[in-house]
Amino acid sequence: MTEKLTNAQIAWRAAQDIADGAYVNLGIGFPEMVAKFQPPGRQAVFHTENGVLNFGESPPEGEEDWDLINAGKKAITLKPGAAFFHHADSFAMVRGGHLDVAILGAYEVAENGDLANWSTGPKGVPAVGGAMDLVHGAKRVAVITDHVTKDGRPKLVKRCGLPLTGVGCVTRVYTSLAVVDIESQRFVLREKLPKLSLDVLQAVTGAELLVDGTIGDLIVPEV
Amino acid sequence: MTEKLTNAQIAWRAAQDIADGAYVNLGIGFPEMVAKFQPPGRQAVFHTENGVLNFGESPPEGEEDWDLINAGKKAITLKPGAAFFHHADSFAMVRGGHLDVAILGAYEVAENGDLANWSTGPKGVPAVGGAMDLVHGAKRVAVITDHVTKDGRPKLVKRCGLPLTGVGCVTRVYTSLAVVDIESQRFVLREKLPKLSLDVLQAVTGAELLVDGTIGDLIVPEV
Amino acid sequence: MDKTVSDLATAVAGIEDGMTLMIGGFGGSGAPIELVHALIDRFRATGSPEGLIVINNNAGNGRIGIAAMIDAGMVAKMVCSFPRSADPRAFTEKYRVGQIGLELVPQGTLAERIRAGGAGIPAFYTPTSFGTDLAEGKPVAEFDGRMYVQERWLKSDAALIKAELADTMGNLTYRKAARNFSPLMAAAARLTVVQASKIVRPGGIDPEQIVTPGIFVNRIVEVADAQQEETLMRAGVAYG
Amino acid sequence: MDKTVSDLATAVAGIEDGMTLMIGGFGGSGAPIELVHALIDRFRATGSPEGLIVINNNAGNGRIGIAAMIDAGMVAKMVCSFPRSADPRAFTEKYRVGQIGLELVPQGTLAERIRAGGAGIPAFYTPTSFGTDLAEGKPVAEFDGRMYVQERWLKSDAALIKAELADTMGNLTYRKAARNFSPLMAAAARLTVVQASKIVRPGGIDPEQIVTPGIFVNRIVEVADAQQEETLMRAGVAYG
Repeated sequence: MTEKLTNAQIAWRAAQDIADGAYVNLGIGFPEMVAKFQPPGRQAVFHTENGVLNFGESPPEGEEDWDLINAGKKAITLKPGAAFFHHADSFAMVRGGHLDVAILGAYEVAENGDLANWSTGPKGVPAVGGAMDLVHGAKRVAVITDHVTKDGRPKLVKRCGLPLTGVGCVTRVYTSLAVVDIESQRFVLREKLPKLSLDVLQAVTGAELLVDGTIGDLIVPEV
Repeated sequence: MTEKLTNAQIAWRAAQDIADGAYVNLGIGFPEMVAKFQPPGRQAVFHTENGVLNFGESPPEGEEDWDLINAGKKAITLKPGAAFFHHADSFAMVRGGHLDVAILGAYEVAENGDLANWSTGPKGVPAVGGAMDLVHGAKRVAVITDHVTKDGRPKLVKRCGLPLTGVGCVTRVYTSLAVVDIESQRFVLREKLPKLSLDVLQAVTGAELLVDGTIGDLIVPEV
Repeated sequence: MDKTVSDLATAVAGIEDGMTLMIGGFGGSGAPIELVHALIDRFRATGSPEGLIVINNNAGNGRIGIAAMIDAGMVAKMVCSFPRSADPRAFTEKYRVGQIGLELVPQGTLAERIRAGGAGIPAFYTPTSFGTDLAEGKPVAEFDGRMYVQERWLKSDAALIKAELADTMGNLTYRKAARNFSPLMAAAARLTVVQASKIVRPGGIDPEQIVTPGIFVNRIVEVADAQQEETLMRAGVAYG
Repeated sequence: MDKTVSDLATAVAGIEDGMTLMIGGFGGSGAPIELVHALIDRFRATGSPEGLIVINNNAGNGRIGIAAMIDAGMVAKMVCSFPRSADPRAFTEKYRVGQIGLELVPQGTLAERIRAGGAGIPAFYTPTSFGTDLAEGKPVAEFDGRMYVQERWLKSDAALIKAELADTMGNLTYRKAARNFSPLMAAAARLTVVQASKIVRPGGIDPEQIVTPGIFVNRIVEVADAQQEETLMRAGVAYG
């Protein structure tokens, strides 16, 4: 099992499930990459916690306006129809169920939908940002992640061992090897890399992968 | 006891206690009259529940803009420095303690500071508006009222008999006969009409009037 | 993304019997008269929607707007702070004979409950109404030595609101005090329907000046010469 | 009514030892650098204010602004959602050795708690953090079959915020995403101090476009060429 999707390819796959006109929040870091891969003809409206709807790409270096940033503190630009608002209104959008999709990174996702993505334990300086709000607000909470940790341990697990971000909140996981739904507190395999056997995939997954109907081929272009 | 202040005179007296620059909400009806009597050199900022700060007098008849009204649905005008905001922000101002003074009418005020001014009982259609919010929000809640009802019964009472608007909320009452503070759940007489004896005043008051220091003369010009 | 619809009937489609409906406006200021009348038109033609629970600060005035809905028999219950007006006949007549329900809510609590509905806050505490008849049956709690009443969020199946400018993505501005409850209702309804005096392209409203971001809006219809409820009422107009 | 003051030292007068201080901004966007530095100047000259509890989304960046306050030893505790940044040395060094406290609050809960403080809502329920370590010790309740955590309001003795335009009565606008927490903090503080890029006469801002009404503002000082924290940080500037 050396073959796997790159982060850009995982982001590409997640982007295919975002409908035209969807309101979307992308977590800081890796998930931000999803915005690049919107299918032609579709235009999502991106939300950032710090009070902007419908922002666009980063400006060229040297043309940044540092009053115009995203939640990751990166400089952004506006698309026509953008709006500014304060933080309470911004999280009203989040908590009030107005976002269609939130896509987040993960340290661990459990088969019961629990997510751990904010703390690796008591060492270091804890920081949570908006993740705990996002997981309880968006209509659909998806995770993008490598299928295993850098040292090869499963990130899809029976129960999270790390501090939780949210309880029972994740409904779909896009990994470097597969697309997995969480239904009735179980992992349901939807797609896997075509050459990857179910047994090998199961071996690097920390909880049972159910099969419900056909398993699609996870085919992603070079991006 | 035939001599008493007119409503305009009661409003005039209440207006003398409003500081320059104070943020003030005047209840609909009679209390609105207070705005007319701001002392020269002082300018209060008037708040109306439906989302305007710093409004001014009514426009001439025929020049009304019915999108620009006060809580009593009367047409108003704006002063320089006016601001519009939505109802939740408007009551954040009220409930959050940002108003310096609210002046309301009353059916009854009790010596413990309880106010009844929204319902005369189970008959008819009940309507409360913003009164219940105002009595728990403004830094100072004052009442302006005739000293007695139309049929001569006291409006300043031991305990309210009518449904309450708020508990322990009133701190000063301006009546047609006197100015009365509420301190430690007792009426304390501050001013009375010069020709009115304390005994006569007490006889038309439903709870004991304490005297704490000198009683000022309630002298109001013809207005 | 284009949220505009071509006519009022399409704008109010999907509002059905028994739904809870928020209607913007404070008295005539911000009342979406044309949307309300479109709903009445459908009721007259089809007998539906009826049995509505209507949330508005007031309970109609004269024989137009919400009052005309009540007259037509479409409204089962009003949730409001002040069911009185210059001409409150429609509500008063039905209320006196028990043909319409009333949930009376202090105005600031009404605003905050709607705001909570839009913001995903299921309950909050307020000092308002503590110790009064309107707090009866509600949980109370003490914080920092003061007593408060627990209030629940208000949400609705649909909201009808009136805006000044809208862009096609649903970003809105309001006119003067016509703003009032509308930005709150837009966020608290599953289906938010807007009549705007003018619809512009995305970018046609300065992003700093947008009061209601488009995420809270589902449908927009342009009503260029919107009627003013107060003016109609004073002219003695009855709808239908 | 004129709330303007002539200089930064006057603007931050009255902020004393042990106070709770809200500081606007999200990272460098909206950070009131000049007001913060004026407070540091006073501390260097007089040894006060110290022991401050500072509420901000972050915990400083580089060696300027809040980071410089921490470096100077003025801050006893941070209340924030994300005490990390491009250069978080100031906070991290003191936190590791127990010289600074931290109350970590999810970002939306932080915003809502500040909003509640300004709006007179002593407590509210949110789904955020339910079942996590950050809900430990907090009351929980079920509404409509879902579990929520009770959160308390946040208020402060003072707030320092940055606005774009101010009129002399304190009505404010903000610049782009620099708005963030500032309108909430303005309402939640007893003393709200604003640095504005430009001060205009009353009426100089369209009443429709005012974001923070003047009722929430106590003092305004004009800082025409305000510095941007991010730019200073990238230039490696250290304050003092």
